[in-house]
Amino acid sequence: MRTLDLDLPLDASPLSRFMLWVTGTLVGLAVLAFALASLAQGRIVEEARRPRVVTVALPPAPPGEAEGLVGRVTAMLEREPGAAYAAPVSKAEIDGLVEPLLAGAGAGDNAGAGAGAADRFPLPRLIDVAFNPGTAPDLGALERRVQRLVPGSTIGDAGPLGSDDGRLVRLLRALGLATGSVFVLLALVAVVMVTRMSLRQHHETVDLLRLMGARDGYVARQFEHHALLGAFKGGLIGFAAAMLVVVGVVHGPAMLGDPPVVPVRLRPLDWVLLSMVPVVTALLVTLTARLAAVLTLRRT
Amino acid sequence: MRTLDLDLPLDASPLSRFMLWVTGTLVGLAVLAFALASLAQGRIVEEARRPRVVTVALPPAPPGEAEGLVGRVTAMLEREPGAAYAAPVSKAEIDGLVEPLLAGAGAGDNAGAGAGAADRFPLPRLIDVAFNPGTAPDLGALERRVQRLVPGSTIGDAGPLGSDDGRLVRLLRALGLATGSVFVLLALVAVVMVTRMSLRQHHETVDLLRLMGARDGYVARQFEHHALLGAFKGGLIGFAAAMLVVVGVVHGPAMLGDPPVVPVRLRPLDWVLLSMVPVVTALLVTLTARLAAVLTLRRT
Amino acid sequence: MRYDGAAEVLHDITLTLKSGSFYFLTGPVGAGKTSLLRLLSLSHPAYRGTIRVFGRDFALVGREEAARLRQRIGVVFQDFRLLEHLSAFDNVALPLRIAGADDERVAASVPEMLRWLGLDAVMEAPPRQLSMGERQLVCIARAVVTRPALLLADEPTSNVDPERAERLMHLFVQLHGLGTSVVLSTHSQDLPRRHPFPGLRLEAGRLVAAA
Amino acid sequence: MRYDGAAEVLHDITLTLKSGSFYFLTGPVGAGKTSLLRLLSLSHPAYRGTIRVFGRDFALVGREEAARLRQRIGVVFQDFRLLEHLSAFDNVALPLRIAGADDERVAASVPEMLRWLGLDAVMEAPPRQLSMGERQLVCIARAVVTRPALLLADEPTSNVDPERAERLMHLFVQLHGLGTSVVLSTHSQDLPRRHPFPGLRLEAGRLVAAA
Ligand SMILES: Nc1ncnc2c1ncn2[C@@H]1O[C@H](COP(=O)(O)OP(=O)(O)OP(=O)(O)O)[C@@H](O)[C@H]1O
Ligand SMILES: Nc1ncnc2c1ncn2[C@@H]1O[C@H](COP(=O)(O)OP(=O)(O)OP(=O)(O)O)[C@@H](O)[C@H]1O
Ligand SMILES: [Mg+2]
Ligand SMILES: [Mg+2]
Repeated sequence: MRTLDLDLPLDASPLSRFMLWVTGTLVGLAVLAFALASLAQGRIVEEARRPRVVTVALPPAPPGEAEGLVGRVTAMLEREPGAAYAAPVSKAEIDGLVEPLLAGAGAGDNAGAGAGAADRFPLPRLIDVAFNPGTAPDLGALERRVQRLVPGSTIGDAGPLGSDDGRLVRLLRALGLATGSVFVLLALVAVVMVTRMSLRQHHETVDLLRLMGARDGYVARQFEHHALLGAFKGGLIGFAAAMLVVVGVVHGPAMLGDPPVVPVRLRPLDWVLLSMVPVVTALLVTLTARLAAVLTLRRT
Repeated sequence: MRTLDLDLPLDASPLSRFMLWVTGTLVGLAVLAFALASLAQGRIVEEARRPRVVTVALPPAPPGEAEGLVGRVTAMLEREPGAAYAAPVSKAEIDGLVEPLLAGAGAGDNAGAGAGAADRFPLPRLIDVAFNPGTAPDLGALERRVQRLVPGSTIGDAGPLGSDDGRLVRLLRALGLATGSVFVLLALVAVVMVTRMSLRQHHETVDLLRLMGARDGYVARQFEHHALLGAFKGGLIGFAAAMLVVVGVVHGPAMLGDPPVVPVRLRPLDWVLLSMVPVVTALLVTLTARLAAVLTLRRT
Repeated sequence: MRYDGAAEVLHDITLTLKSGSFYFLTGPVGAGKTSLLRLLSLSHPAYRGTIRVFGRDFALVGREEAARLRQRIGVVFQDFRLLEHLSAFDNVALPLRIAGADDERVAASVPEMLRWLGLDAVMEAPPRQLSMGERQLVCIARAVVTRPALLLADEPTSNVDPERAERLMHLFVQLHGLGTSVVLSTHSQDLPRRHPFPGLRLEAGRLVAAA
Repeated sequence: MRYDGAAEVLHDITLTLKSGSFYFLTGPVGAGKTSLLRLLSLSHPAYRGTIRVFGRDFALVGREEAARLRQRIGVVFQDFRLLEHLSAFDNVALPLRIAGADDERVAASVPEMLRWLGLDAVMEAPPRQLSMGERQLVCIARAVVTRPALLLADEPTSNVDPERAERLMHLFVQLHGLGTSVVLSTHSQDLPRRHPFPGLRLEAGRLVAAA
């Protein structure tokens, strides 16, 4: 009963409502940011489990020699440590890759149909090599070894995620963690401000309590209780709102049978961690309110 | 003196500070949104002033015939109504376009250097046609006419802005206007809320004033004055902050000699219109505060 | 008369105050003196029966006229109700300004009033910097500065010394002489003894003696 | 003693109150009675000179001990200072709770106190629903419920009827009999006449008569 029946009329003040909205909004935003980080992390973990595929390109060669070269290089690549398999990319596939690039010329080519681009142009020959997940092949050394067999060869590496994609996902993870933390921090800053404003606003009551012999801790405890309640309520609201957004964006399309907007789902562990955000924030807010109150009171 | 010396202690309440921040933030966001709309509008206007260029592609032909065909088509295109000029794209340019696509094969090609791709592969020949600004050429009909001369020709059209680009810019303009308006509207909603909360908070003083024979208008005027002051201050701060951001993003890189982040600048008229945002918002806020106060007072 | 959701605090009161008369209102703590004055000041809408002030039925007058009627009533609140963020001067000037008086009239009447009550030194101080007696004097100044036709004074001498109390009574009697009707509630036994005006006595919300 | 940025309001006061004694404090409006009581209640730090209460120099005690000393002082404020959002009961219970009393003791002392003052009916009402006299009684109940060693009562009878005032004086005299030191400020001429305790008289911030 003592904890709900505060001596200070904190509940009635508009600051209190302000507090509720601020913690609600900031917790919501923090949860969204951390959800982004979780999704990115999920994608990174998933990619790390896939075999890593690099493509070796041999320079164009006369049709007769080409097959032999490709066979020799493929055999060498299969003996590489960590390599799961090595397979030449078929002519049809190369045609498929190159065709659209020459589309402008395609219209007038209808007459001589049937002959693929790979036949007509001296295109490079490609070999895909897959490495087992977890191995980190030294692509520089590999390239040099291939070039000893066939000068002019190159290795194209898309990286674990396709190099650009991978950087983006890692960036998103960092961004999510950073902005999430900033939002939590902002909530704490707001709590300090609100607590100090409250103390100023209720200074007559605070003075009266002290005049009756109340210690700083007695007064601070009221702000603590009040902040806990507000942060908890606001945090729950913010969390619920954020989760609705996340579910809507991530899982919504799948429910409607549409293609997913983002190609990853939240894992059960993510849900647990995300639901910790409002709880941890509420605790931090409570602690912050008490600290701010005690420190401000000590100065007067 | 009457206007500054309010009977209601509106200045002291934390609601007042809240009001300042809310109008500040919302005006700032509104200015940013409207700045985006302005930039988009500027780009659209600018593009409408540029000649429209389409590219005619003729199918590959033996080196001997090709030159003649290109000459005839070019001559025909120059006679098109509205056409400013028609010019064949040189072989060097075509090489430049195609080279990177065949880069994979480039490494092994070093031996036979000097011969461009356009010579080695049967590539299409391209002719650029520019139409005067304001004319809307019928590209379908034009394509049919060119095909009568050279079967298999196609016309590539980037649209006034590059079709995708154009849609994006128009979308940005609509988005900017819409969100800007929403922010202004939100500011007004906040004003209504704050006014009603203030009235509730100061109801003892309001009651006292009425008991002395004050009419509703007398009380409402105080909220009006107060809102005007707050909105004006907040609006200026928000406007200044937003303008700093705009100048930083739009004009900043140019000052440092970097390439611009966005390819357009704000025109002087834009600056005038944008600086109207805080002024108009302040007036709307004032009006809204008075209306909200009068309506609330009338009900009690 | 009843307060929100509370039991009735005044019962069966029939009372006609003569225009231009002076009444003492007495009774124990919680008898309903303040409540009765609140009805007379047209500030409490929750009552049964009829209230006529200046010959008009309060239930029937519009917002505009109610405001005008209220401007002719001066109230000394038992709890003062000064505006904390205004100086003593501005507090006293308030009813004049509400009634539309110009700055000249304010500058003439307010300092004179405050000086007469011995508050020259604290004219620019906000209420929180005044002693309780000083606050009560400011509240009285605010009630009489407009020379109201009806003065409702709730315990106007509770926080002042005997000399000041006598001075205030002198003021009220003077106003009464100029035609103001006065109703003055008090716990003092001295005042009615020294000033032989008719008395109204409330006990537990009922009028037990009226003159 | 001076208030923030204002002129000195109390000058050259040398005063020793005997433990277990009873003093009347009198003087005109604005003389400094409340200010003097404020010093004695250890709630005003801006003074020159020395204040000793319960034998301890206030300037030298730490925060913790100051709190403990204050718990032994009961104050009846001239402006009551009740907490608006708490019921009469909780207002009276406040000093007990601050002093760490358990719910049992609160439930025993508070209703008894309120009943004795005739406030049974309004125990759960917040101050704004009380008449001024009732508020003053709640404030007095709050000051004495802890049986303080020093009671500072500022105009405790200003808003109550003569019978209640007599009853309150009886209470104070009883407390005094149990060992509480009492300083009671008043504008009344009756009380000092009827209760022959020594008087202190302030005029314009100076002690002009001490017994
Ligand atoms: N706002 C309110 N809500 C509910 N009850 C109220 C309110 N104000 C007063 N009362 C009750 O009405 C009764 C009469 O109150 P009122 O203030 O009129 O008494 P009073 O005669 O002026 O007393 P006092 O001499 O103490 O000023 C009291 O019992 C009080 O508790
Ligand atoms: N907070 C304050 N700031 C500045 N001056 C003050 C403050 N409080 C009181 N004063 C001034 O100090 C003087 C003494 O005030 P105090 O309240 O002690 O008088 P008092 O004897 O209690 O008067 P009363 O009988 O009216 O209660 C007054 O002139 C008053 O204007
Ligand atoms: Mg009363
Ligand atoms: Mg005093």
